[in-house]
Parts: sequence; structure tokens; C-alpha cells
Amino acid sequence: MSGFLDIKGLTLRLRGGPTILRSVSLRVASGKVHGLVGESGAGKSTIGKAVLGTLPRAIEITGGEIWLDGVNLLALPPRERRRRIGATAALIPQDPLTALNPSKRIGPQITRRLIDILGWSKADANRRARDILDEVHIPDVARVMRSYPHELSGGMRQRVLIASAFAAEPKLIVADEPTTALDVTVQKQILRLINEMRARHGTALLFVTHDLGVVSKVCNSLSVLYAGKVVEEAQMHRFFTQPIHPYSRALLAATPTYLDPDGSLQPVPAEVIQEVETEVHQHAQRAGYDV
Amino acid sequence: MYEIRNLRLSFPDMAHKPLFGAPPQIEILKGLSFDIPKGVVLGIVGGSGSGKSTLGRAMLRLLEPSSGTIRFDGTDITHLSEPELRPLRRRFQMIFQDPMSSLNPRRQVHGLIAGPLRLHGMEDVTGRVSRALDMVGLPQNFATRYPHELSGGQRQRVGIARALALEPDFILADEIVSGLDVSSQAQVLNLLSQLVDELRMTLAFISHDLSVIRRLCTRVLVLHHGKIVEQAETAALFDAPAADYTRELLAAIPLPDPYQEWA
Amino acid sequence: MTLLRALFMRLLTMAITLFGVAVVVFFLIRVVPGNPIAMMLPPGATEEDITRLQALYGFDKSLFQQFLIWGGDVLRGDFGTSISLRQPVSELVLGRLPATLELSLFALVIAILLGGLMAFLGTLYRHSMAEAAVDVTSGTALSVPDFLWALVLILLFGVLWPVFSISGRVSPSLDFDFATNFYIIEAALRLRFDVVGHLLGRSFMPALALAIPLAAIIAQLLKQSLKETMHLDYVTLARTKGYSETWVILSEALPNAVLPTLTLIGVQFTFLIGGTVIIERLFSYEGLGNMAIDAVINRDLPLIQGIVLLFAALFTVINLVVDMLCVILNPKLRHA
Amino acid sequence: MGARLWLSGTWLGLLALAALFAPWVAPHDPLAQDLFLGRLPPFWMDGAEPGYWLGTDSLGRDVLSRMIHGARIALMVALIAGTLTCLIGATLGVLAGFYRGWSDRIISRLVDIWMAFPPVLFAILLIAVLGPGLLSIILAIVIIDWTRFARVIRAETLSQGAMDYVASAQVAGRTRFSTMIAEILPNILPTVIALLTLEMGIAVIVEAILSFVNLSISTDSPTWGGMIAEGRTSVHQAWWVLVFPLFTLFLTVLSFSQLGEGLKDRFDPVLR
Repeated sequence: MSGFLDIKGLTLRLRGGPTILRSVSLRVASGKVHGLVGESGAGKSTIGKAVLGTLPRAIEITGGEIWLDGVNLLALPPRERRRRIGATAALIPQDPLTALNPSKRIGPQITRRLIDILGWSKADANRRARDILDEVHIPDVARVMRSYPHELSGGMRQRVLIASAFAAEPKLIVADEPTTALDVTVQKQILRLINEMRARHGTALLFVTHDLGVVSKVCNSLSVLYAGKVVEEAQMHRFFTQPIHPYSRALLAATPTYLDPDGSLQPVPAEVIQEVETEVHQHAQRAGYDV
Repeated sequence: MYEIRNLRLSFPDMAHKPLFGAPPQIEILKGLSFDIPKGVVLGIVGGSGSGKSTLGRAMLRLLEPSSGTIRFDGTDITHLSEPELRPLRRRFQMIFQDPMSSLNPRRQVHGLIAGPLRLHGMEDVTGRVSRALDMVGLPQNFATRYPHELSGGQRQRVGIARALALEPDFILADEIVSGLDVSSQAQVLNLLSQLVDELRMTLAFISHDLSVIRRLCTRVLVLHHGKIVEQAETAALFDAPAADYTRELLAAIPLPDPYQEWA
Repeated sequence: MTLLRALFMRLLTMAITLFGVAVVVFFLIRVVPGNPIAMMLPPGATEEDITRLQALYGFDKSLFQQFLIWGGDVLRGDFGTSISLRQPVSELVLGRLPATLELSLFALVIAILLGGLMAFLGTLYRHSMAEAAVDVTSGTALSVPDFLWALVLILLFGVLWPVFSISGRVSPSLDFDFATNFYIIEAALRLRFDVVGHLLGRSFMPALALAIPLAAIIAQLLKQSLKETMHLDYVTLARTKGYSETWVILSEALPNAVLPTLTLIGVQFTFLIGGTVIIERLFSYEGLGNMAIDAVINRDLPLIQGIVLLFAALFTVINLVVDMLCVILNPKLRHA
Repeated sequence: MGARLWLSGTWLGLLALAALFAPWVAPHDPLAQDLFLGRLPPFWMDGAEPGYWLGTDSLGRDVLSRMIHGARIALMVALIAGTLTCLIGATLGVLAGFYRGWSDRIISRLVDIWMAFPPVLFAILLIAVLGPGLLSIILAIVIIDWTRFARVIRAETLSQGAMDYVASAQVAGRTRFSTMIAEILPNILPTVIALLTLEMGIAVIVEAILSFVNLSISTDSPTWGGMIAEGRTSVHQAWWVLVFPLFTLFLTVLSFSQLGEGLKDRFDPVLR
């Protein structure tokens, strides 16, 4: 089975600095959700950025391929790549408070790209925006379209962002910690909404998060990252029942749950960290790049 | 330790100030009453805008309540002036959410912990600093580091050490693990629960995360829109939540378990 | 409501500020030792002259009474009569104001174009040599005040390679009758673009000298806020939609990044106008500032007071306009 | 990063030495006129006179000697006026930003009024009132420019005051005053230092502007501004009378501001 998104041996480094991603490979099939899990600095967000072509300039791609819908993005000239990504992929960003342009009304923020990039007519774009806002259960769509972002609540803004991501029927969506900034009750609604929309539209989803609880609710499969390397790739149920890598087991043990008040939390043991570091190092030496 | 009765706190709403006259007040805390007996670890939980951080700052008298009373160990501190509060301050301490902001960037760890000790005329400052570092599991040579030379978890330990060194009767911890990765979070939580056991501390622990609260606290107080919707012993609350909001909150938590009834 | 209240509060503080300026300038000149009349008169004036003048200007009354009389006159629009030029101060001052305004606005336009371009290039080519070049240029331009830039420009383009005029607002040979003192605007309205070109050329050097430090400030601040904005999620989002980098900067980032710069331009523009005092002197430009220096040298008390008050009024009005502009451009404040 | 600190420091150091030992360093009496030696060009040009390295002005006074003696006045004004302005302005700024309330209202209102004056005109006016002289210049600079410190330091203090380390000092039981001195002051010091050296450069410029409009010390004392004013009128006959002091002034002002930025970077332990 070939994935809709297929990343092969992706390697990134800070210009003149350390390596950030070490030969990362993963695939996401159409209609499936793949989780990227890890602690801060593990490189999980960087993968999403590499796919969408929004890496900071300080980071350079030193190896690997990113196949999106049968095309290797990294082999395309920049302009072509931008168009390609714009037409097939979309992003649901982390912070709904900063992800909408504060000086523009909601309507145009959804419709502009349909008109500018995809060449829709204005009427079509407006109709589409209204439909999709309706689909994410936004009441009084006409008023919201005319509103500025600061006039909406955080949960409402995240709904708008989800609508905007699905507006052009992308085949892949990268969700970068989409609920981290929200209260748990709102998080639940938003996660359900993402699930519902993804199922209805058959979109492939790359879901970046640090929260194993969230992963278990949304994903079909996941990759665990440590220091820029995938230490374990697994189907979801298998991962939670029989995690293989010591780091995965440590991560699970360190996550508190209210069902288990007395089981003491296990911080990731130093031996495990040491082990992973060695593994990463050996891997790096085999591949022949500096750590 | 703490007796809080009908506590109210409002801020002026400058955005809706009329042309003349006083601005309207936004009430953040709407009449809270609860006690924190000695030796209790109280979890204060709530979503954003619930007023949990404002409550914490009012308890430490960083904010002055609009009405109601706060008694600390029998003393009414509701409207005490800053000089009157100062001798009492050693006895209630706080650990802040963001150690990058709460640790003065121009002081080394030693100075950060020793400063308050000297202020209160405590003896054997160096010994106390070194014991405090021991207690939070930081090596002694960290004493000469600056905050920006530490990791997030280490900074938060310095915050804990600073509060502990004064040997206070009460500590307030405001969202102290929300900025940390799960592994450092687990370390800090373990440390805190171990210290609670050893020192028989009275602690109020503010958090938005019920899983963390359950791990640490003996009693829980659930805040919603500036009101207490439920307060109960931890086990009772998790076994049989009484308030609708508590149930909603519990049901919304995604457990790391694919078989959980959730949707 | 917010806008109205803000406007009202601003007008109130404006009035207080202007009153403060009036008090300071009035008492400054009088409280300090020395007879103001003696200060006004050329050496060798007779005792009789002094007595006559003292009565004329009311200096025989108490300071407080003098202030009340002067203040009352000012409120009625009467700023007194210039001693050295023997004309009503208000006429003199308002006659010169257009020259200074045109020079300042020209400088402002240059500064915005130059600074904006540098900020844009610095953002587009961030983390490269081009950005470093923008930083060094703006850092140097900012460190050196307009007075020195004016001298450098005089040396470079007036003496070594004389391509620009460095003296006067209009060439004596220009054959054109102006009905107003707004020469550039008038010429443009009368569609005499040759005259506009001539006038712009004449004031290009002083305007550039005034513009260089402000351009540097705009370049630095705007580039900084553009770069900060470029990290925000909505900009990332726009990039993933397939827009080009130039479009992302100009259409997504700029409208939000421009606000802090706009606030700053308000204050900095008043500094720029303050700079015209010495720059006009250097370029023999017939504006308010040049007249102000003459007034001080000639000890022309009423004229000094009039000019200072006019500058102060101009500054507060500019601040008010910029504040209102910020409110209008910021949707959060507009609809709150 | 270190380069600009060293370059500017070296230039200012040389200048300070020249100023300190002016009577011994300067080859000629800066005031000595000799009409037979008028408008001598600098040493590398035809018609130069040995010993007059940078030429002479229309009255036959040695340009180099006048510049060296001018440095004395310039640096004196920079040091004294800069330091005084800084002390007064920064103190008011910290008080307004930390204690807020009525002290802030009064100080901010005063700053508003001061900002409504065009500074150059204000300076000229003050000198006209106070009479020319070194003391008047220093006084005028302090009176005008304290607002620069007050404004910037107030804003910086406000933003530092909102940090949690101030609340944590309160929790620890520090007095307000001691919090201001021991917690906030060290954090705003880099800004104060950068502003201080910037102000020194501005003081040099103000002195030059006042000399330029003939309101500075007295026509006898050699000042850079006076030399520039003189050179400006005879630039077509003797460019060197304008160019050398102008270049010196330019470099000095640039050095002061770069020194400040460099020091600010160096003494900031926090990586921003």
C-alpha cells in the first residue's frame, strides 16, 4: 500500500549546526490519521513544516524525499512546489489566537486562497465558505463571515480554522498541536469535529501532538520521535498494549491519568535516555553525518 | 491554615469605561468560601477564565480582595497593608507558573534562594541554600548558574527550592508543570509529592489538569466562572463527581487508552 | 464610543499640554535674571525707550497679570507684534508655516519610502548578507543626527559634485507667481509640474537630511515587527496556501506589523519637524525654523512665544492624528 | 559584535587622551593668528607649510590644534551633561514606572509638555536666556534631554515591573523600595548605559549646533561647531576647514552610539 504522503529518509539540519531530523520515514494513507508524538525539541513539528514547505530559513534539507500524491515535492522548483502544496494540502495550526489575520474579516480569510490560488469565481468561493462554516457547526454563518477574529471565542476560531483547512478539499491536512491551547472541554469538541470532517472528506491527516491521550482518540497509527529520530512506528492499538521501544514505554509511564492515582509516575529513566542517545548516535554514524 | 469566607474580587473594565465616572467592574471571584486545614494538599482546578490564578494571587495577598475575608492561621489578612504583611510573608510562599519570568535573570541560583532568607534574617544561609538544592535534587554546583543556563524542569526546581528554603507553613503552586514535557512533569510531580510526605506541608496546587491533581492532592476544589462548583475529597470526587461541570470535565479528558469510552 | 472617548481624552491632554508649554515659555523668558526689555532692545537704547516699551508690553505689571493678559490675547488669536519685523506675529508665523510644513512632509515621504523599502528587503532576504547590510546602514544612519547628515550632503552634493541646490527654497530666476505659501501644493494643483520638479529639487537636500534618521528608525522597527509577524501562525497558514513570499509579506504581515511603526512615526515626525529649525538655517530655507533662530538672536520676545506655541500646537495635533489613525486601522480598537 | 565595541572605544579613548593632554599634543596655539599663513592646505597638497598638518583657516590658525582643543570642550560637555541628564532622567523614569500613581501622572505630563518643544529651538532659547558659556550649555542639555531617559526608562521599568520576579520578591517580603533597587534596577541597567552613551553623543552635537549658530562658549574658544560654521562659509576656498572637524564630529557621535549598543549587548547575561 503506498501512502498518500510518503516521507523517505528525510534529513534536516540547522545551517552550519546540528542535525534536526535523522532519516525520518513515514507514510500516511488516504483517509488515515498518523500521529507524530514526542517531547519538545524532538522534531515532530519540523516534519509538518517540511511537508508544507514552511521550514524556517535557518533549516536546510540535506537528504530524503517527500512524496505527496505521487510527486516528490523536493524535486520541484520552489514556485511549482508552493502551488502544488497549496492545491493538495492544508494546515490546522496550534494557536487559534494567532492563526487568523487580526486585520481581515473571516470571510475573505477563507475565500481569498480559493480565488487567488485555485482560480474560483467569487460567488463560488463565498458559497463554499458558507457551506463549510455550516459544516463545522458555526451558528449564524453570515455574521461570522463579516466578523474580525477578535470578535470570536477561542473554540470558535479553531472551528473557523478547521473550516478554512477543509475549504479547498485538500487531500492531506497537517494538524500541528491543534488543541494544545484549548480547555479540555473545548478540546473534546474540536477533536470530535476534526474526526468527523476527516471521515466525511476522506482526508489523510498528519497529527502532531505531545499528548498521548489525544493520540489514542484520533490516530490510526503513530511515530514516536526522540532527538529527530523515529524510535518506534506502530499501529495505535498495538502501541498502547505492547509498546516495544523503552522510550515509548517510559513516555507512557510518565503520563499521569486520573484512573490510576497510586501508580507512581515513572519519569523517563536516565538509562533509557542514554540508550536512545547511543542508538541515535550509532545511526548517525552509519548514515555518515555529524551529530 | 486558611479560612476563606465569601471572597470577592473585581477589576475595573477600562474597555467599557463611560466618558465620565468610574468604569464598570468585572467580577472575577464571585463569593468563594473554603478552608485549607493544616497538612492538606488542595487541588484547585478550572478552565481558562475560571479565576483560579486570581484566587491564588488573592490568597497570597498579591491582590487585594474587594470583599470577604481571608484568614491565615487565625490572622485576618484580607486588607493588611504591605508593611503589616511583610513579617507574615515568610510563612506563605508561592511557586510561579513561568520560572523564566519569576526568576530574576540577573541572579545566580544561590542568590535567588539566599535573598529571601537574608531578608527574613534567617541564620546559616549557605547551609540552608545547599539543603534546599539537595531537597529538590539539584547538584550543588548549580548554585552559580543563571536561570537561562537551566532547563525548564531545573528552573522549576529552583522555584520550589526558593519557596522551601524559607520553611513556610503554606505553599501555593500555580500551574507549575503546565509548561513542562511529560518526563520533567513526572519528575517535578514526584518530587513534590515526596516533599509533601516528608515535610507534612500544606499545599494548594492550581492546575487545569485533573490527572495531575489526582496524582498529588488530598482535596479538590473545582472552579468555574469564578464560583466553586464542587469541593470534595479527591477519591470521592473522582469516584462520584457531584456537579455537572465536574462530570463534563472528567469526561472530556482523553486518557492514553484507545479503548476508553470517549466520543 | 471608544473612539469618541479616546478623542475627548486626547483633546483634554492636548489642552493641558499646550497650557503647560505656554506657561513654560512665558515664565522661562521672564523669570530668569535680566530685564526682558533690555534683552529685546539693541545695545545703546535710551532709558526713555525702555520705559516706553515696558508700558507698551505691560512689563510694569506683575508677572501673573502679564501672563493673564498675554494668555487672554492668545486665546483671541492675538499673538502680539514682532519687535524686529514690526508686523503681527500671527501673520509672520502663518506666512512661514507652509514652507516648513512642505519641507517636513516631503522629508516624511522620503523617509517612509526609503525606510519601508529597506524594511521590506531586509525581511525578504532575512538571515542573509542583505539583511546584515540593511542593519549596518540603518544603524549608522540612526546614530548620526540630521544636522551632521545635512553638512555631509552639502559637502557631497553641493560642493564636491554640485548637482543639488543647497540654498533657498526657490531659485531667484524662477518666474512664477505664487498665490499662497504652499508652493509645491499650489504648483501641483495648477498642473505646473515643471515648477513642482524645480521646487522638489530645491528642497531635496534638506528634506533628505531630515529623512535619513527617520528612514533608519522606520527600517529597523518595521523590519523587526515584520519579522516577528512572519513567525505567527496566520502567516505560516498563508504560505501553505501557495502564496509567494512577497505577497505574504505585503498582504498578510504588513497590515498588522505597521501599527507599532505608525505610532512611532507620530513621535518621530515631531522630532523631524523640530530638526527643521537647524536644517533650514543650514540650507537658508525660508521657513519657520530659520525665522525662530533670527527671533532668538534679535531677542524678539513676542515672535519667539508665537513660534514656540505654533510648534507645540503642530506637534500635539500630529500626535492626535496619529493616535486616531491607529485606532481606525486597528480592528480591535475600532469595534471594541 | 565585539568589533564595534573596540573600534568605537579606541577612537573615543584616543580623543580623550588628546583632549586631556591638549596643550602638549597640539602643535600650535589654537588661538594664534597669522594672516600670512591664512588658508594653508593640509600637508599632502601643494603649498602646504611644514608643521601645519591639516592646514590653517582664513585667520591662519592651525586646524589640527583647534580640533584637539575643541575635543576638550566637546568631551567635557559630553561627560558632564550626559551623566547629569542620565541621573535625573533615569531616576524620574524609574519612579514613574515603578510607583506609577500620581508620581507617574506628574512626570508623564511634564514629559508631554517638554516633547511639545522643538529641542533645538528650546536649546537656543535657553542659551539666549542663560547667556553663553560652558555651564549654560550643560544646563540646557540637562533641562531639555532628561525626558529622553524618563520616557524610555519608564517604559522599560513598567515592562519589568509586570514580570513575576517582582511578584516573587513581594512574596519573599521585600519592601517596594528594595525591590526597585535590587531587582528591577540591574535589569534596566543595560538600557540606561546604552542611553547614557547615546546622550553623550547628542550632547556633543548640541554643543556643535549651538556653536554653529554662534551661541556656544565664546567666539575665542575653539569648538568643533564653531570651526564647522566657519568652514561652511569658506568651503569653496578651503574645504579642509570644514571637512576635518566635520569628520571628527561624525566619527565621535557614531562611536558614542555604537559604544552604547556594544556595551548593552556585552552586559546582558540573558540571551535575547
